[in-house]
Amino acid sequence: MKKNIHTQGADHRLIYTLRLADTALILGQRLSEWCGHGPELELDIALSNIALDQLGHARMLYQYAARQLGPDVTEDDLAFFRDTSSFHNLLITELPNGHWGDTLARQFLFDTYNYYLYSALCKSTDDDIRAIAQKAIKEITYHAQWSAEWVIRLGDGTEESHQKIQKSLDDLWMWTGEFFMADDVDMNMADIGAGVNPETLKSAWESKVNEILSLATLTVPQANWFQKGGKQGRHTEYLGYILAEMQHLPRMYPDAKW
Amino acid sequence: MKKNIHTQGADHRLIYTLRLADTALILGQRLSEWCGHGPELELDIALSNIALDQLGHARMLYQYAARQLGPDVTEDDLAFFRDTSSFHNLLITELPNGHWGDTLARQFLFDTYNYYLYSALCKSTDDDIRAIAQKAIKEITYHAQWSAEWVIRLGDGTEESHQKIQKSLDDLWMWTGEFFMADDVDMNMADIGAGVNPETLKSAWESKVNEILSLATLTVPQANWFQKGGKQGRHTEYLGYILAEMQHLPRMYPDAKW
Amino acid sequence: MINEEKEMLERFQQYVDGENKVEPKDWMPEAYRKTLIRQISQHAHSEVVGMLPEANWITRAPSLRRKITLLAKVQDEAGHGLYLYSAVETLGVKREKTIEDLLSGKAKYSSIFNYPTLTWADIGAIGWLVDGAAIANQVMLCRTSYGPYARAMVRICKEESFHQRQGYEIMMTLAFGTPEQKAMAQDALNRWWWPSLMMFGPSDDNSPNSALSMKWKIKRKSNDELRQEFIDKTVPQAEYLGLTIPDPHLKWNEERGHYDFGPIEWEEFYNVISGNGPCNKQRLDARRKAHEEGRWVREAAAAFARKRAMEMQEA
Amino acid sequence: MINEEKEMLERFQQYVDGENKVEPKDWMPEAYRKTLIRQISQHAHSEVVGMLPEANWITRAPSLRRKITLLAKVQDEAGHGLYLYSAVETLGVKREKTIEDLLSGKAKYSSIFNYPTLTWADIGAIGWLVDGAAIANQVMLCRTSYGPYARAMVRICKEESFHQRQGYEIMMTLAFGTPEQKAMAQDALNRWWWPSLMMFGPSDDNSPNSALSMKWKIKRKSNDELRQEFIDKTVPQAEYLGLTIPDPHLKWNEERGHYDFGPIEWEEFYNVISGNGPCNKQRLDARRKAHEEGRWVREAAAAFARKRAMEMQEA
Repeated sequence: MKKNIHTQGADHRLIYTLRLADTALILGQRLSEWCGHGPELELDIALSNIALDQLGHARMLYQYAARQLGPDVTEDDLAFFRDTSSFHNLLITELPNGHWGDTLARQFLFDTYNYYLYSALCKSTDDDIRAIAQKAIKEITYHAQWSAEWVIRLGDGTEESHQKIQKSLDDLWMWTGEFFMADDVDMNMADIGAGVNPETLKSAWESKVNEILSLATLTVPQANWFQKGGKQGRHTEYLGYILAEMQHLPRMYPDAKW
Repeated sequence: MKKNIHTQGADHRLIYTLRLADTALILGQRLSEWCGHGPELELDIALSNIALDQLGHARMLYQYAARQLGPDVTEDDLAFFRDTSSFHNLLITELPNGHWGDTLARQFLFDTYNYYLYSALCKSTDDDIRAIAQKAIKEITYHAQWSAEWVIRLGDGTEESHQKIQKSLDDLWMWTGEFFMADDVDMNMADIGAGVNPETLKSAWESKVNEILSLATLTVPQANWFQKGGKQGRHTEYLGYILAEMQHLPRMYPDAKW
Repeated sequence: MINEEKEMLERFQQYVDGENKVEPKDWMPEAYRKTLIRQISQHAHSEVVGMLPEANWITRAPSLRRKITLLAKVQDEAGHGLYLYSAVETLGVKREKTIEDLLSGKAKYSSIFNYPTLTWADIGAIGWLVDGAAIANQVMLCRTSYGPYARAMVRICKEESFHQRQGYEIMMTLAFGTPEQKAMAQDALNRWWWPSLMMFGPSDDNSPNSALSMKWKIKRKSNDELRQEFIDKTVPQAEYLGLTIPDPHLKWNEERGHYDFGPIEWEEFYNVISGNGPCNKQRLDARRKAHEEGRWVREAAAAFARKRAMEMQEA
Repeated sequence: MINEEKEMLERFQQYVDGENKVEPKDWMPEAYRKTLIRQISQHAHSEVVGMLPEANWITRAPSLRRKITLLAKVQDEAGHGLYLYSAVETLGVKREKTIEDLLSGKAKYSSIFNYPTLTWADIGAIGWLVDGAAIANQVMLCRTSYGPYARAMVRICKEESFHQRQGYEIMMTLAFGTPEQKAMAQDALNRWWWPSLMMFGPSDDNSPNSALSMKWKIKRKSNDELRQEFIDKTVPQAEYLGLTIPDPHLKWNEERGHYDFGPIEWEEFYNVISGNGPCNKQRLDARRKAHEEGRWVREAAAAFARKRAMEMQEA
């Protein structure tokens, strides 16, 4: 019989791996909600591609996390048998998709961050993280280009699209601070060269976002306060619903193999 | 450790009890989604009242069903440890709430049916069903009055409300046929006087609905084909999501008491 | 100030000092009226916005009994909202206007509802701690000088005590349940403890309006007094549950006859109040959506009532 | 019919009889063009609407591997929709117009997608049975006389076979899994078997358009032939799974060298086609919503493209 996996007090490498994995999974899960409902087939396909990549990254990372936990733990145990407080994804990934502009804006803000993060992780001293990052970086580079292009398209498209995407960016801004907040886990993993101090990613991210928003004729939002907590397991009210939907079937038949 | 309860091949009395119980639960669950989001506080309270009554009826009925299954089964086992195909509620109860008019129209169509059903069940030869029906009928009578009044109010309110509630009724109509479709379970329970042949409720329901819609200046919808299957465990795609949300917590901690 | 008004003010003070209730038609100082409108509105908004974090768990309650109890509780809060909006109306402000002030962001509500409910244990913790803190305040307000407010409070207090017992009972079930349940309870206590203490408002030396409210007997105890009462009552309850209050400075002070406690992070408090809490936007958006999407229903009801009234007149 | 046209018609028939492919710029009879437009559009719509019942389980797939496979599969269907809308465009009808016909209810799509996916086993059953039936049809269409359609089919067939194997593999996992999983698989087979047989369309004696389609080599086998092929191939697969096909009349006929099977309930078929299936409204509403809510995005992309094109021109 399956038991829940809890991460309270887990070691830093595991938490760090799960932060990357959970962020990829929850974003992939959210994006996959769009499948069949996109504004046109090409966009449906493009967004599904990103979702697939994210889910693929999540799998590699969960496999690594499972190896850290021992031979009895599988990638699926980690995805389907943890509660919200043992999930470590960034809060921004669990926000509802909203309209296409909301999804796109989140994607742009996240992809840009993710690009700098994974670029740095390509030099990780942790062999597994480095190998995963090196595999993932090509896809992530493409995501960042695609979502930046679309932000420009919507920003510099019609009056309506300009207003919509600006509002999306404004609404999402307070969730971006978490990208760059370091805690002990981050700092220890950075100290041994396995992880990245997220603070070091901030200025590159800011310049790129400024550059793209300027091309898109959009205004860079301002905020003096950012949301945080996802990495530490303190989430929004949305994550519980995501997990209920995602985990229901394996939890309903805990003895089954799929 | 909890096991799932399956109703395939269960005896007629149990299925019949569960049809009543599941219908009450799923409708109560749907209505409770409105709590905190109603058009004004008075309506929020009124709809929560109906939800509370439905959930109360569900509890009594599950307690009876659990007694039929033996001393190890509880009301909560029945609510939280069955899959969609062992749920026997009417399909109309699992439809999304939609806007207030959709919810109200469903409530009116259902309450009117429920009123005639429970009135008849007050004479059931099954002591438990009779006792439950006699307790519930006062509340159900009030629900039917309240929702009829609101249909009249919206039908004869503004042009906008008239159109909205008419569309709601039109959309819901194909789900009302199931109220009156009898199968072996219904017929056998009717034969022994424990249940009601639902076909016998149809004409009273139709006259009442016609009467109210006429007062509401609304047109009685027409349909030549009705949806069915809920009572037999074949549902809409919505029920799976309802159960995922509703059951996640008890399934996550199957050993816990709450 | 002209003499007449000064005199009325003195008479008002004497009236209040004599423990008499001020009623809607009585003369009252404009500042008294404004303070009450602000305070009762905030209180009403808190009941209504406060429905949201708890309603968040109705569809996911882990048993039928808990589901029904929670739904009934949240429904009670809607009822409290109604009483309180009515109390505001006795002071000359229509409900519609009061609600507009909430939706425009002009009026405030209790900051605690800008925190998310993340697990079922939060429903227990809210009942125990948040309702507990609210009751400490409300018990005092049952003796407030404004009659309609005091009477609403008497009614509300009765229900709130019931809610608080239910919340504590959820905490007991969890704390004495499986290790996972106990951990969930502890986690909820960790997250809700400090925001609950902040519910009493800034310390007395930072609470400029308090003095006047006390003088007019709108309030009868200071923020710090109420906070201390709450802590003194709650610590033994946590001990009984076997849960640890997340304050390393918490310690019984024999001399004072009270618990000492650690410093409150007021920066967070002011940040959340000013709109930066985790759920401020989510809560207001939800209320706005309900209001906007309910407009056609309210309009239809009004139109229907007008039609029927005209028919009555014609008949 | 004037003589010239008659002659061209004969020449067209000879061309087709000679197993030559008709290409977009070739002359073709108007009825040939119309039949193709109708058939390819329906096929395209079926791919797109067919995404919905399967997409319904992406967020609830029981393992990460299954989640990814399912998402990739549904994405492939979007791709098939694209090829097929392009094939329709070669016949002179713009995608926008073709989609409008779907959304207005004028155009049809495969009726099978008006049934709900109720359990995870339905994802297996759809892959196995629905894709299986589709492939039987599509393999034939790889040799259809209209070039762009035939080429699209070759591409699609390859992916569909892959999907079908995935579907059957899900069924194997369930059928050889726990008793609950096996029951789930049987239940899915019970619900999808008859609708799958109906996918081939009415029996030949009730299929008035078939003859002309066969003559023009748009189709190369009759509905009943294809249906029989499908049954003959599928029955042993069900036997291998240990599942029972819900047809008491199903029996191997040594003499015919085929399985005999029971009568199909055509009343249900026509009812579902004409809009009364369990999910017709839900499916069309979903597509309409996506189309409506995506309008501003498509408009923005078009406006942006125009702006950039003008800038290029000016530069």
